[in-house]
Amino acid sequence: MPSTLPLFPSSASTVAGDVDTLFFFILGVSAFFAVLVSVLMLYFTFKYRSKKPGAAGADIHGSLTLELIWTGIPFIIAMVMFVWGAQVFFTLAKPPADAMDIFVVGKQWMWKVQHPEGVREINEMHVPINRPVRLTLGSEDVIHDFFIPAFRVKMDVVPGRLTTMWFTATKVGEYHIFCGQYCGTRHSGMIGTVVAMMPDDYEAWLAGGRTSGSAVQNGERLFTDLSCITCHKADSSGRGPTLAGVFGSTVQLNDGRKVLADENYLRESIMTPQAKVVQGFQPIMPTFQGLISEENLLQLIAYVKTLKPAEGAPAPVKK
Amino acid sequence: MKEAAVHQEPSYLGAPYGLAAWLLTKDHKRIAILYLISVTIFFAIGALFAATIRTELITPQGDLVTADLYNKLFTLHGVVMIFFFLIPSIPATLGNFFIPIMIGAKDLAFPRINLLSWYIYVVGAIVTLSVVITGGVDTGWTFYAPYSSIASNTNVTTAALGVFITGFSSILTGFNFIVTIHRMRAPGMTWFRLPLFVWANYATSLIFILGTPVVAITVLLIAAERTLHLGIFDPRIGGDPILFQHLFWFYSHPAVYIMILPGMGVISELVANVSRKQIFGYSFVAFSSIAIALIGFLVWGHHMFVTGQSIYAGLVFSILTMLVAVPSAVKTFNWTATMYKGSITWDSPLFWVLGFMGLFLVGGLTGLFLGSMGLDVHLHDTYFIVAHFHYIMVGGGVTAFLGGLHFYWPKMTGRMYSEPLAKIASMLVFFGFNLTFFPQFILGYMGMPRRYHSYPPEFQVLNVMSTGGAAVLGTGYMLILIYLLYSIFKGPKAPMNPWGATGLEWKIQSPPITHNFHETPVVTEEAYDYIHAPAPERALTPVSPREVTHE
Amino acid sequence: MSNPVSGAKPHPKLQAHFHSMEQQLEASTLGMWVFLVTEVMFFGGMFMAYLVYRNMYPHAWVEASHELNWQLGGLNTMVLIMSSLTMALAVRAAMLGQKRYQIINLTLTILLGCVFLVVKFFEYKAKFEHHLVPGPNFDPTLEQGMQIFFSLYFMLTGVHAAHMIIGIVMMTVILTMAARDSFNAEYYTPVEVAGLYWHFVDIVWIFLFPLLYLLGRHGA
Amino acid sequence: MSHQVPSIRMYVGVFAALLIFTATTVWVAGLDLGRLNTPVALGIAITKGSLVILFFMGVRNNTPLTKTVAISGFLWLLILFSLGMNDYLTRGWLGVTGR
Repeated sequence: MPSTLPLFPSSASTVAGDVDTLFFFILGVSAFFAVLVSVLMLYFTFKYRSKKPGAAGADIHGSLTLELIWTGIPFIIAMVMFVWGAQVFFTLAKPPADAMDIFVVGKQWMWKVQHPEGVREINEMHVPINRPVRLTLGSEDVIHDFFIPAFRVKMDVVPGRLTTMWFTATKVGEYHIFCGQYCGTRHSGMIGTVVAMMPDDYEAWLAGGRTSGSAVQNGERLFTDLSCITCHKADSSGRGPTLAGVFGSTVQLNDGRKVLADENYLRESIMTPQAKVVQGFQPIMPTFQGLISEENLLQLIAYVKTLKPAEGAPAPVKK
Repeated sequence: MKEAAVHQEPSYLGAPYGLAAWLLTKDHKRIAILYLISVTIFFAIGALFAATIRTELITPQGDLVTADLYNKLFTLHGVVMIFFFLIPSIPATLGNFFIPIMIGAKDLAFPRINLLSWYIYVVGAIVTLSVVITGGVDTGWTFYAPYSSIASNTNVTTAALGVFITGFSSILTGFNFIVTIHRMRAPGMTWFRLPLFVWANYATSLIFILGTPVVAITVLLIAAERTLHLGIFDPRIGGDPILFQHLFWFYSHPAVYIMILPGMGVISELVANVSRKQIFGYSFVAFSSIAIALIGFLVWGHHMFVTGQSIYAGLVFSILTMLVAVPSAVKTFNWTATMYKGSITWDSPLFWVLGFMGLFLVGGLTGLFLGSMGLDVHLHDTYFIVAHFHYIMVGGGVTAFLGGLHFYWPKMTGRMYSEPLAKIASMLVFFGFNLTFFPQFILGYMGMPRRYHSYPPEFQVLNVMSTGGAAVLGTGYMLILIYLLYSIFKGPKAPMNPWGATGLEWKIQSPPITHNFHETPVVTEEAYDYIHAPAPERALTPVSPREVTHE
Repeated sequence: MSNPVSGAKPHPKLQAHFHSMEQQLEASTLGMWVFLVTEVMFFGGMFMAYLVYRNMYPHAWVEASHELNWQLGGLNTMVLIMSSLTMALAVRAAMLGQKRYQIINLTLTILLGCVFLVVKFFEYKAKFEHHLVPGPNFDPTLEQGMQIFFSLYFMLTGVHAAHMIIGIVMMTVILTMAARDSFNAEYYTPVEVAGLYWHFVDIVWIFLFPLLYLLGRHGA
Repeated sequence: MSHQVPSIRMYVGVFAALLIFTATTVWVAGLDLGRLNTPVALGIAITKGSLVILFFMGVRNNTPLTKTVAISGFLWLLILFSLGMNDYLTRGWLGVTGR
């Protein structure tokens, strides 16, 4: 048995402190009320212990004032907890604009990590400290959950869509990665390690890793290999809409809806192309469901995100 | 003693004798006993699974059972404990037995349907547990798609159908209670003279009928996906697995209140009795039950803060979750205030009340941690959750169930159990429980995920503590089983009103006659009128030959 | 709640735990209504899925709806409405103690229910032949959203049809009881309660028809 | 329950109204009303359902309790729909993938 008995997780990200402060606030409030009620009850138990069997207690039926007080105070406290919790949640949910990207794919029962530069890891993730990292998460099979306790971050990895999470590591060290969502037989084996490094060490580590091209290069190759390029041309002459500048734009669909082209829109357009068809085009694109792995999908998306409209060319969305 | 027996009329336990007479009975009291026996059996089975799980977790490596078996164990532990023990525990036993008596009725409105609900429950349980023989099921009790629909190669369909069938048993119990409480109250038994136990069960029944059908159709959809190859949650054809979670939690969150609301009802009865005092703020306690049941339907999304649900939906669910904490707080304060200037009787019911309060407080307050979105991100799917819901359902629900069982045991069986043993058992349960589950809060904040067969070594000490606590807890439960069983055969005969309690159930003989009352009682007093309550009659004193109905 | 009238002889159908026939009837109808609430929620889960996916795949929904035969769906709507009428008339006849009318109307209700199922059978058969039934025979080239539509279509109409079958069995029992003079003007609770169930099943179809069959009618 | 027995004429009248509404909904579905198609179809279906509930099922003359029960089922359905759709319709509002 280990001789140490750790009682608190290490805090190794910028948000860990925020989460811990919220935790101690709620803990304090809870402890106060738990002690208050317990002490009162025990005190009453001793103080008002029945002197003779069958004697009745005082004839008290209630008090509206008290009821209002102890409805009102918990309500106010609960609302404070809600607002504070929501605030922390928004911080956790919204990555800074300058965050670096890492792609993570969950698969029964391993984590595949892909750095934009092309380095790949399994069940390990090297990150630099003091730099925001944004993870884009996809699943090959069932729902997983990417959980780094030391960073106080967690996000489900849902098949059929992409999710994101972010953190900024603050301390060099190795931390657990857990799969939080039950995913089958070796769920408890779907663990890994985050290695937080000094930025220089990270660069050195990246440079020393074996790669087969960056994510964008791989995506570009796939774009050709899968013949995406035959329909999605750089100009508007293809049978499909041009993808230059599509990422982040608002797309007009042929049924009148407008959608924001985020990663999930791109993913959906590859896997269930008929769901959202761009205005002016026919629903002729076949699905790539089952033909392309989640990792390749992320590379493809990484590539499409780099496509920018040529100088002077009209924005592709306003056909 | 002998003299007393002369005044006793044949009770519901007596004629007609025989297995057939019990299995075909329409008497709500006998059906309650049938339920009591069955939920005890399922509790034992569920506890056996739990014991294996806890033993496995003594060491960080998974060495006692394989990962596959471990997953099947915690799945069956959850399914059995939730669907076959916790949900029917109080409503179908104490509720079934006492709701008609408390409101002055001779039976539930639909006695045959009541019996049918027990049979459906047994069939559902047998179907579900048949998977133990045919290879188990490993989805967790939540049956999350797409793991359950396309990935798991275990017996999900059978288990899902078992849960589907059992759902109808809950629905039938719930609708029987609602109709009974609306239509069968004795003259003078107005809504605000009802014992709070009846209010709590009414609220529970609302959840039964409004929620259960949704989970029934949801698990049916899973079964259909597996057998008929439909695709409703299948991400490969564009289905959304999160929709499953919406439908599942629409029932399963309110279901948590099914497990605690009747317990709150029991505690209201017990607090008034041990304090020998009118309950403080009767109508607030009554309406908080209804409020919990209704608001409980609006908060299901707090199980999904990190599942990819929209952040705005998360906000709405979070604020509503915080709201539902308020009625629980109101109840707690009212119970505390009830004891103020009471005349506290130090009998075993007091011990259960205090045990319940201690555990429920911790369980309820830790809910605030989880309802607060920013904190839930870290705590979601860790042992913090496991500890939290065990504090509510086992610490709160089971303690209240045991408290209620001890309180009503003399009425149900006509026998008294050993008071000192009951007090010892209640303390064993309290301390064993805390030792089992409190370390899990720490484990959870440290980040240990739930449903882990093996875990990093730094979590070991706390896990060993937890397993040790489970042994104490198990001993406590065993002790209760032993002395209660012993009391049936050798216990002293119970008087009519051993606790000196108010309410119609204490004005009829112990155990009651088949039709409860000779004549329909007319109620003229409010509930918990302890000013005019009789003094407790101690066991072994002859049953007083007072009138059996109270007119 | 009134006290039992002492001295009066209780009705033979009055169960021991009720005070009066009125209380018994009220309890039964309330019970059925509460049960119907659970039925609403039971179908509600599937309607929720319908809502989500229709919003997600509007185009596929219209396309898939084209594949359904709205004429047959419309016919079945009328059949069910008519069966609701005969059901209501059967209850009315029961209230008045008119055994003959009651039997005629119940028989018609059962027959119309069977007609509905027969029509449904032919619809299902056609879907099977067009490879629109999920399973090994399913057309794999079908657009993904349409696959979900047909999954839901069969689930919704299948569960509805199961309710129809239960209803027909129930009506057959009621018919037998009616033929054996089990009911009279004081006691017709089972007819009333079974009638509520039957009307509910009709209402479900009233919603299913436009939601499933009529989406693709315009702009086809 | 009221002991008044409704007239056959009332039943036949409701039946006729239901048939007319069925024909209307089929006819309207053939027109392109843009966004209004679904609301109109649902409106007709709700009207038809209400007719059946009020007249065939006799809620019109029933106790307030029965009316409450009948309404509550649909109210709860509304809770399921609205809080559920609250997720689906607000996905992506934050502009962060998967939130």
